[in-house]
Amino acid sequence: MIDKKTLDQHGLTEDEYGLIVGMIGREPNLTELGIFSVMWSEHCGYKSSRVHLKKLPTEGKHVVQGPGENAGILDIGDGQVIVFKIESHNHPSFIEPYQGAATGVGGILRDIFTMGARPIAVLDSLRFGPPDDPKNRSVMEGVVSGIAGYGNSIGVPTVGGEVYFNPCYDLNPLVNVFCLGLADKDKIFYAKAEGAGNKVLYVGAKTGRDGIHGATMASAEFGKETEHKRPNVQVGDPFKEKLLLEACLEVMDRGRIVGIQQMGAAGLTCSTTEMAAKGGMGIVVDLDKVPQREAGMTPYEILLSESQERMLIVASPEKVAAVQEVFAKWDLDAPVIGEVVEGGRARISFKGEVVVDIPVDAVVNLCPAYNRPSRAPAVLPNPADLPPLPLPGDYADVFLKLLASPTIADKEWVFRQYDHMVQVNTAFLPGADAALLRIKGSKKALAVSLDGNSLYTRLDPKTGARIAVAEACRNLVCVGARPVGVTNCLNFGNPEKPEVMWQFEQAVDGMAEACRAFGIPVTGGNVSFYNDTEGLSIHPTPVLGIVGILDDIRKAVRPGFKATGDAVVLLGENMEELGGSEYIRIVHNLEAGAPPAMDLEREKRLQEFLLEAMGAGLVRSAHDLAEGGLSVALAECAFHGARKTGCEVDLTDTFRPDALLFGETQSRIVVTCRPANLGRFLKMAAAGGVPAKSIGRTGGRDIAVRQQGRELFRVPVEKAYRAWKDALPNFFKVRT
Amino acid sequence: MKVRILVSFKDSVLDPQGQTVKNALHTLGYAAVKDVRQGKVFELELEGATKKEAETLVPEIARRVLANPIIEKFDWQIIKDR
Amino acid sequence: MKVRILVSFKDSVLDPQGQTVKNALHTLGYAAVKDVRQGKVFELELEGATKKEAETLVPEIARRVLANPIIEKFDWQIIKDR
Amino acid sequence: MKFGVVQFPGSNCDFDTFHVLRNVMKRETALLWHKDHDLQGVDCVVLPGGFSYGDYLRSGAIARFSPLMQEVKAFARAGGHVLGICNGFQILLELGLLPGAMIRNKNLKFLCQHVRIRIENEKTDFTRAGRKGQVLRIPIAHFDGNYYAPARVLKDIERHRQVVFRYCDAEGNITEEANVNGSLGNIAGIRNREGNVLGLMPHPERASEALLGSEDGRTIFASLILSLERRKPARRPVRRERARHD
Ligand SMILES: Nc1ncnc2c1ncn2[C@@H]1O[C@H](COP(=O)(O)OP(=O)(O)O)[C@@H](O)[C@H]1O
Ligand SMILES: [Mg+2]
Repeated sequence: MIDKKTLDQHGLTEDEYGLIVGMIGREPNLTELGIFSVMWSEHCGYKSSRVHLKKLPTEGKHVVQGPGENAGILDIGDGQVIVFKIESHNHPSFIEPYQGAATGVGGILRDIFTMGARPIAVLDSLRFGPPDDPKNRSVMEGVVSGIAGYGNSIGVPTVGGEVYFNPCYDLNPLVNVFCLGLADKDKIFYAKAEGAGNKVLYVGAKTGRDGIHGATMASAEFGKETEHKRPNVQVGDPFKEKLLLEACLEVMDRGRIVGIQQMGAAGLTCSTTEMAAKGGMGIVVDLDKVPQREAGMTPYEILLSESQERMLIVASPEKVAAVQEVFAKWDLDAPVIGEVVEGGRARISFKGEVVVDIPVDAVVNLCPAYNRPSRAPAVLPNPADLPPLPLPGDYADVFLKLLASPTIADKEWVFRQYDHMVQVNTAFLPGADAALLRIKGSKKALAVSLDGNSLYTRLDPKTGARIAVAEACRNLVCVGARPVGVTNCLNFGNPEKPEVMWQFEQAVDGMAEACRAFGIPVTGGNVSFYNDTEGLSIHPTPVLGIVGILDDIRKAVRPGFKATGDAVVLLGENMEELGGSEYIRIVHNLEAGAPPAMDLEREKRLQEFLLEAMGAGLVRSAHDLAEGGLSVALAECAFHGARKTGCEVDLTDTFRPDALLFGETQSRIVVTCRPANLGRFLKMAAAGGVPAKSIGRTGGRDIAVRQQGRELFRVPVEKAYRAWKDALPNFFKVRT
Repeated sequence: MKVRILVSFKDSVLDPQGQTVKNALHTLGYAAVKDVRQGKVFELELEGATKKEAETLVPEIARRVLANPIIEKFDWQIIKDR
Repeated sequence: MKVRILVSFKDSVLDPQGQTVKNALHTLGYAAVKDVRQGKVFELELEGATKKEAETLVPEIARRVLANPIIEKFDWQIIKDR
Repeated sequence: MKFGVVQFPGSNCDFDTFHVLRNVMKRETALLWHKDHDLQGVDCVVLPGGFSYGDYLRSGAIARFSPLMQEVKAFARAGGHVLGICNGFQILLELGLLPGAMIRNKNLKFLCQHVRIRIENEKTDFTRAGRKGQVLRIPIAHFDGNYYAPARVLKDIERHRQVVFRYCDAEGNITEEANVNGSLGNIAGIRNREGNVLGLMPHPERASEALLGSEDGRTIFASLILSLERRKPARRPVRRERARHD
């Protein structure tokens, strides 16, 4: 009955089918095959990535929960924990940008509140094709308003993120959404179905035919007609999710439930089998009791639907009424659809007949893992790849061009659409090196940063990944926070291509190395493969989400210049590195060379020193150097500062001026100090083994940079500011 | 000429707005209302277009700009001949 | 019975959405479009209501709930008799 | 005095407002559930921001029907103080306790940013802690904050000095550029004629702690405290504003 064609449609190989038959002791029926197909899909089963993800460090003294649950959990003291995770919603966001992005937010929020935490912040990492193409603009408009539409409505602030533009995302935008939640340590909940006889409750939106994945559809009964009825795109309902959020937190707060799981990818199938497997139990479900939006749905459709805003709850029989009472208060039904049983099997019935009877362990835990062949690309980029580059004639011109490059330009056009202040915790609004959130009732604050430069990772995946970790940490340190935990979203092409697999391996290695070096555990993440359209893979794009803690929020440091006359100090060492820079991409039209080097030990010393100096009260402002190098960093310090104070800087390095101004050498930070503190600051740096040089003064209305006394450029802050500020909005001006 | 274009979610697509309006109407005691679907309506004033031209122009505009064919459907009619 | 209720801004109220759609259409070269007004459409499934009952019920619902009389007007019709 | 913050399904500034009134302004504050009929003896009802009922029909359109709002209406007509912030303002408009309506922001985008508003009338129970012409820096966060009223109504509002706040620039000038959402007359907040009901789009609760960048929002809460603690409100009957609905 199950033929090769059906297997293909379900994305299963014959070998995998053989495994399934072996595990259940007979041929599966179509519904059962559907279940295996989604649970053993790359997305849910991590078939190609699992062997590599094992290399990531996951232990640490604050780790309460590492990878394997909906989100990672870290202890932050005072009886509180933080819960955080990042997820991708790339393909749905390309098909329907608004709804794709909106439901991406909805999904990650559920991951967080499922664990008993109140979501307190969202960050989004976005990658689009260049905005001069109207198609890319329309994707971007849709994605941004989708994130806004969902996040704003539900009342979780979107406090930060990043946006990069590159033609490799023309047909494959990336939408990665991170969410951070806060919970009491004694009120954490897990996706576990325990206790035979406990009831299984279904809460939230009704199940419709939406989101049943095209690749997993099969057989004659799914003809054109039904295909038409089954849009792959789900419409999000943030209002319903808000009710779910409040109701779930309330039942959890009152201790009325045993376990809880959101229905995300693979919907009811995933949530029921996973909960049973984690509790070491079996589960029976009666599909007739599942609230349905459409008439005539088959068991296959009900089980595989990815309708949004649904949760599964396990509660003891005595508490069912009390649970239902809370949901009723929030205008939600919570019907009992099944029961936890002994025996480790999922037995699902429909119209009185058992339609699924399979061991949950096989579905959830025994998905095969592959060590797919990997191969380094024939030509590896190296520094010698860079052709001799002519020096630009006018550095001011290049400076302004870089500031207006969409990747570097101000992103207010984006974050102005996000409610970034609701919940009244946002101490640093979007635009600073890291988002900073106070914790009410304590002096502590949480800092979060997302980072990932895919140009670097394309040129050298390992170095690129190490830089991504280092830079996200550096961002946190710049506001005064100590990094404590990592989540990551690995966006790659087709893993069946050996070159892509090689990129993946390298990136994971680099990430693992860097996380070890900084002593920060990875508590979770997400892998998004198959980001290929028309045979072309995106640049490998690992996105790091790192959370940090600041013990005293009054000590937080901002990026902007504080006052006129402060000493501008450059921490770290300038080097002649142009490979992978935004400068050579924009000005010389090249994506080539080797990315900047990353010496993890040096980076660590830098970050330790800065935290120490901040602790001693010596730092007035701090800003990390990234895309666009030193010149752009100085400009940003001026833009964010009080009254747009400028600066006069003189550098002693003797190499190419363009590399000095625009090169992206790592492990550098621009700091300002009061002149009176400068001596102490520099001495402390020397003691910490960190190169530090006083390079100038804040003040004036210009940003001026000299090299050994020769002026490279002098640009009024206001002019630079307009170039940076207006670039993105100009693309979106309504043309009449 | 004036044309009216109605854009609404395809039947199988969740319509949270319509659902919420329905619930509100129930709360207010309008029990007779069994279902509500909410959509958008656009009224376009066309100048110098013949009926025949409108018949190609309007569906094109609806498909390209007004409706999102992935989740929405549309319907249109001429409401003023000239 | 199925009824359709169209809610749109009164003529005196500026309709920023309609304006934006018009501009977008002009940018795309649809010069024939002289004006665009955007509104909302509600389709209500009524059970057990006669035509006569609908004639009081529907305008009441529209006035009380669906439209804001300060800025909006409405219009309705029966689109399916039963 | 005692504040009450109403919770509707979809409210999302309820806890923020509660936090500020209780922990920053240090006044007794109750959360009021929309399905209840009990105002718990509060002296001032605050309708918080958010997306009540998802704002699906129109902002504030469905929340106005909730059981508690019938009590709030009666409370306001009896002279009780009601403050509507953002979505709360929209609800007050829909309810008819304040004149006018909200349409989409002129740029058709959600706007979250700090704005400046000028106190137009410092002789109200909501502004007496401020000065005439004082410029407050307070954030907005809304999609539908473009205030509209028919010409005749607008004239009425102006004549009775019901405009309490207007969007302005840093120097207090009422400019087109400062009018971020396109509101008629740069209107950011209005009161009813009797002066016991105020609605405003900016979020004073987001500007009540130095840590969050501005404390200007406290002026409004402090004014209420000043007004209500000085004299228990005279419960004078209030004429119905622009009666409509029900
Ligand atoms: N890149 C990654 N790094 C670390 N852990 C990961 C990564 N990708 C996935 N994980 C972890 O693997 C587990 C399986 O994820 P799961 O929740 O089943 O899938 P999904 O992310 O689709 O919800 C999760 O705990 C997740 O945090
Ligand atoms: Mg998951």
